[in-house]
Amino acid sequence: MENNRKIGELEALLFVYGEPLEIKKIAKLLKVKETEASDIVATFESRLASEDRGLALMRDGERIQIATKPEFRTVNETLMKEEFREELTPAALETLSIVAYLGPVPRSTIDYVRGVNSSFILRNLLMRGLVERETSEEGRHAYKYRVSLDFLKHLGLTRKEELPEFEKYRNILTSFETP
Amino acid sequence: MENNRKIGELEALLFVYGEPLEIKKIAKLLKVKETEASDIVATFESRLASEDRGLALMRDGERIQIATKPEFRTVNETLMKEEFREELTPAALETLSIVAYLGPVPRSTIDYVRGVNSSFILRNLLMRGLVERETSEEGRHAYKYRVSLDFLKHLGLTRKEELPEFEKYRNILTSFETP
Amino acid sequence: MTYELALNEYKGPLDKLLELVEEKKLEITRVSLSEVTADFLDYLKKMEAEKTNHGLIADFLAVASRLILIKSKTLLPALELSAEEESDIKNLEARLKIYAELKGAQKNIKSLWNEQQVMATREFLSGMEAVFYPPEGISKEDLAPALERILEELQRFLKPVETIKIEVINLKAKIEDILKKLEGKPMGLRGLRNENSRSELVVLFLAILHMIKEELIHVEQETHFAEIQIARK
Repeated sequence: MENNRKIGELEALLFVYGEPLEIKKIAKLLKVKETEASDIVATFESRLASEDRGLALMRDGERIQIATKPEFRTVNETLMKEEFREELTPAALETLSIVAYLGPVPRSTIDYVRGVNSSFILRNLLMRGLVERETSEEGRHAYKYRVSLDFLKHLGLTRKEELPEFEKYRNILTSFETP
Repeated sequence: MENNRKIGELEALLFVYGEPLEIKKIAKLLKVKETEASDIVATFESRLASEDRGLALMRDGERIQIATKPEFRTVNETLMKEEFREELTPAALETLSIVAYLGPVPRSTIDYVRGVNSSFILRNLLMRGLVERETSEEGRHAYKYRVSLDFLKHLGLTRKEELPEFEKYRNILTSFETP
Repeated sequence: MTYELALNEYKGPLDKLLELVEEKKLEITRVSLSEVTADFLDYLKKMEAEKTNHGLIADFLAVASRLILIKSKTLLPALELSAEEESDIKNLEARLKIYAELKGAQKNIKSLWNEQQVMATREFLSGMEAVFYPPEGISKEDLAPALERILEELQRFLKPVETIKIEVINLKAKIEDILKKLEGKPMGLRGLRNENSRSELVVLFLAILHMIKEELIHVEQETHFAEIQIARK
């Protein structure tokens, strides 16, 4: 099957690229249409689910990346010993929770829910690579914040929708009267 | 089959390790006997032969490593060309400028001045030959970044001190340097 | 970056407020908020005494001013609140409820974070050699403008701290200002305001509250709808 070869090509591509890669870019590199690329990605993802595979596909909207499956603790422990995991401070935990469940979200909403100006803690999380920002349609300085795939990697999740009780908290703002 | 799980674990291990790994060490990490480890490696290798796999096992005596299959070299070459053919993004240009005027400079300072994590951009500039890194005295993971001589030459300069208003910007940036 | 460090270690104002309400085993209502106002102000005072950073104190002040509004309304039911003040109070209740709900989300994140189930990825072009690919059309003049952009943003980011500092220092200045204005003659609350900014109102409320506690001033309201008169003792 021609598709099989494309799946191999996709694997090679993600392996070398390492970082999150857009499906649009993948389509271009594999010389296929975007819809086809999405299909190839989906098949690749389902094959990774097999027990003899050590890798998982991570997704953030239209960007994908491969990473080791979280269940291989021995592997991770052996290799990640050097990694120093800081405790999350109350401010970091508050902000990350809001950004993770409600993101992409503007700073005004984060400030509103936390009751504090969040510019410093957001900058701190951006610097640590746990949070990313995207320019929203409203203009260059109206950023929206979302958690990074790196942050999800720390939690052992392949996408933010896997967060516990995602739906429940995602709709929390709409269930209250907010401006 | 228990072995399937070990194959997955092996894949994850080789994926993150990057460098050649001895079978003896693999046996230890997977908590199996050496003969068993050899069997697992052999099964893994035969599965990689499938058309939908993009990776191949490379052997050097008792040491093994995974890499992309030779037939997918072109897609990776296209990837690099595509990636580097594009103009520098504003974020990349900013990072390059800080490195040029303030280098040799650790990543932490670049992150602080920019207010966002710069590791991917620095890696990109590094692979593109615009930036080089040196190990600082503080240890292996404390790299310092400076622009490459090739890049300075490309700008028509022989030394970084010849950059426009070098002293002025260097002084401003130095005042932001974190301890 | 002491500001950042301080910000990281302290609880935010809503977190503190929620803690106070829950300590008394109360629901989040206007009445319960009124009941914990004194405790909240005590905590704020403690923060000031400990010289907690100005930014965080300003955030606490903003919540404190709303609590004071609620408290005043409970004590003086005839007190007319403006539409803006009324919505501020509703807002605080709603925010605290949302905050309380999101505590569960925080718990989820915290436990996953502490589980240390890390997934590992590879570096961009790992194991490959760097190749010199200079961007076309870049010149030495392009670098400084890029730096200017960053420096501008950095300056803009650092500026609010200065503004907040000034606002907080204002509290002490405001007390002196009010005492001076009250020299000899009592005044209405409105007469004490110089500008119409929201931050000034917050500071004014707190200054008056502080002075009542220190027994420096005397507050009176002749009829229900009359303006509150403030005089020096």
